[in-house]
Amino acid sequence: MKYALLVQGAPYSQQASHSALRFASALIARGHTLGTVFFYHDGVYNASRLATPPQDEPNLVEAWRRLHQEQGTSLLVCIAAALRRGIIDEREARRHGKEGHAVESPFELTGLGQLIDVHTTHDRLVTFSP
Amino acid sequence: MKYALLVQGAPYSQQASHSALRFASALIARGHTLGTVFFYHDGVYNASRLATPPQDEPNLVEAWRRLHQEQGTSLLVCIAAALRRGIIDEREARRHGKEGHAVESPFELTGLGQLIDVHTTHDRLVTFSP
Amino acid sequence: MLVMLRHSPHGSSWLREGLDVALVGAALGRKVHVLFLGDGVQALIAGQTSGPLGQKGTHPTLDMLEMYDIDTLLVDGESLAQRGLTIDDLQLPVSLVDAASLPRVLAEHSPIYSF
Amino acid sequence: MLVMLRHSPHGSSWLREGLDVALVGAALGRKVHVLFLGDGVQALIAGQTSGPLGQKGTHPTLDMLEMYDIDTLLVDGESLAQRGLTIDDLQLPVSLVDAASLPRVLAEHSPIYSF
Amino acid sequence: MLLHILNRSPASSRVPFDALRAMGDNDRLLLLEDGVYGAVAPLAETFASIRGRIFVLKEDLVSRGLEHRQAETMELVDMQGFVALTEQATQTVSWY
Amino acid sequence: MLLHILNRSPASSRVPFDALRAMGDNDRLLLLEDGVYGAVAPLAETFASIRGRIFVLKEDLVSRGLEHRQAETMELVDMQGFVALTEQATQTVSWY
Repeated sequence: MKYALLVQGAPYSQQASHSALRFASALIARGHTLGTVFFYHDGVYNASRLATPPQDEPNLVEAWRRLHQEQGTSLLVCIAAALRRGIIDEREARRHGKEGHAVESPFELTGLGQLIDVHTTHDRLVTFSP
Repeated sequence: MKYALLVQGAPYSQQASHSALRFASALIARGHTLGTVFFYHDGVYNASRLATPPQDEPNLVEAWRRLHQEQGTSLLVCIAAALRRGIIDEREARRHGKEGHAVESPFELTGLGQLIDVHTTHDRLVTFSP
Repeated sequence: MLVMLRHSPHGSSWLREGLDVALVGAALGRKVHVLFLGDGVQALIAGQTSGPLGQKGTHPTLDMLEMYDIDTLLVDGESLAQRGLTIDDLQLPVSLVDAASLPRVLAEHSPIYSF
Repeated sequence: MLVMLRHSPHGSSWLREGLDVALVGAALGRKVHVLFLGDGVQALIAGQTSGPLGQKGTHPTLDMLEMYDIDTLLVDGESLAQRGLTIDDLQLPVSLVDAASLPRVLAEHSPIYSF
Repeated sequence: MLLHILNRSPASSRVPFDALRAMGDNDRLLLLEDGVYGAVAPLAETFASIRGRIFVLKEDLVSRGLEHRQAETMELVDMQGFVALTEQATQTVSWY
Repeated sequence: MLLHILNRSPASSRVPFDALRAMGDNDRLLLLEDGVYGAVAPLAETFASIRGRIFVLKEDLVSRGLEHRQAETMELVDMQGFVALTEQATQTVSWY
């Protein structure tokens, strides 16, 4: 089956990201596909390339990136939730006259419509929240 | 009296920042001083210069900055809580080989010791949490 | 689709972000029903205002639901009762869901979003 | 100073960040007492492990408290009882606080940090 | 005298009960943010034991549409009243 | 058949009670993260009405020091077991 995950917890504050990453590995191990991870609410903080966790703790941003590389999983970040939280990419930075950016490929800023569409293109959506 | 605030909620997710800012205005209106705001846990997200809220919503980062300009309030951000959450300044960005930064003056990355010291230098500490 | 709203207004952004999912779903042509449950029933209390710093609140968005053809607003009766509320306290006409019907509401909808 | 710990391990970073305040306070020469209350009593359950992704957990930090001369560990008895726990289930020796003493513990400490 | 500050409703959280157990006989409690839902009957009964020592932040009550619905045991304060409560207390304890 | 996913403990939150009320007669419930504290007596009694339909995520139980402490009504599943539950259910509903 083709899965999508909705992640809504900040990465170093709540367990939601950890649970979602473990669930991702397990579903792949069972032969399913992980098509999309959609980040909403404080989940958008998972996309920050500026996150600098201690060396002896899991690097969650890196773990998401690896999912994309190895499985082709789309990493979609709700743009409305992200902008107010300072999770902006180069294009939004330019548009709002900010120097620097927090999001880069393979994370993509996108609209909520993509979350709605998940149900037509995936078999299961599982939500991980704080 | 000299007040300090401890802010622990993410700015666009929880009401803690709003309450703290309103409390700040009220204590100043009553003739007190706001010496320090210390940002911890998800409160560190208040310091992100990349935050881009919609025009018709309160700009919280700007409101904190104004407090510093008008009252000389120190805006201290716990460095350990901030780094893992991607709230880094230019110096930390350089040290960790990252391009771009999320924190700039008047916000200062600092150690937890400053939170402990607040009690010797301020008369009251009030905590606003999610 | 069913959007379950379980958080109160003003205290956090959950309610606003859940409502945004409902609106976008409707804008994309989905048939959207909304279920207010737990603290979410407090979203419907009449007479809400914007926050003291100008925070918009969610009550104006609730008034917009009908424009988006979201006219099935379901409210868990027990959640209301626990909080001393009746449908007369609410800003919009709603359909009460009793204890026996609540599981059926969930069973009859797909997909379900929970905020 | 008193550090109140009211959150459970692993689920969020509250407990870890509260413990960090206790350790830094002690490192700066403050006399630190710790009060476990509510879900915080679950921090003390013996036999915890790191998380499946290698998350460190807080049980190793608890073992370090004594090295920092933090030897007054107070535990709310009612919070334990509500969760089916007794002091025999805990990884460290603690002092039980009964219902009558709980308000006194708060009254006798300054400053109080609540996590 | 301590000022306890609570932002959780007894309808969805057990934290209000922990806060009440930790309060001394002269301590005061302020309800703010989502805590103000506890100011309305029947939830307000949760706080029956601290009658005369319980305060509600008016702005948060108003924005939630609860003005004039609070139980009569609840004393309303505005933000400056909240500051005054922190002046009178030796320190504050936040419950969240 | 729906799979409900709960990460709150009945010791500190009322959300578990809302989840139970919303469950159909064949629905299942998985406890994970801080939800697993509800798998241990006396809190486990909260879930007495759904005996045979309640599952606990083993990794989260173990990391919290609760291995072998869960009530006998609780069925342990590992992460792959969690995935299997989502395969069998038509959809999932998260309670947080």
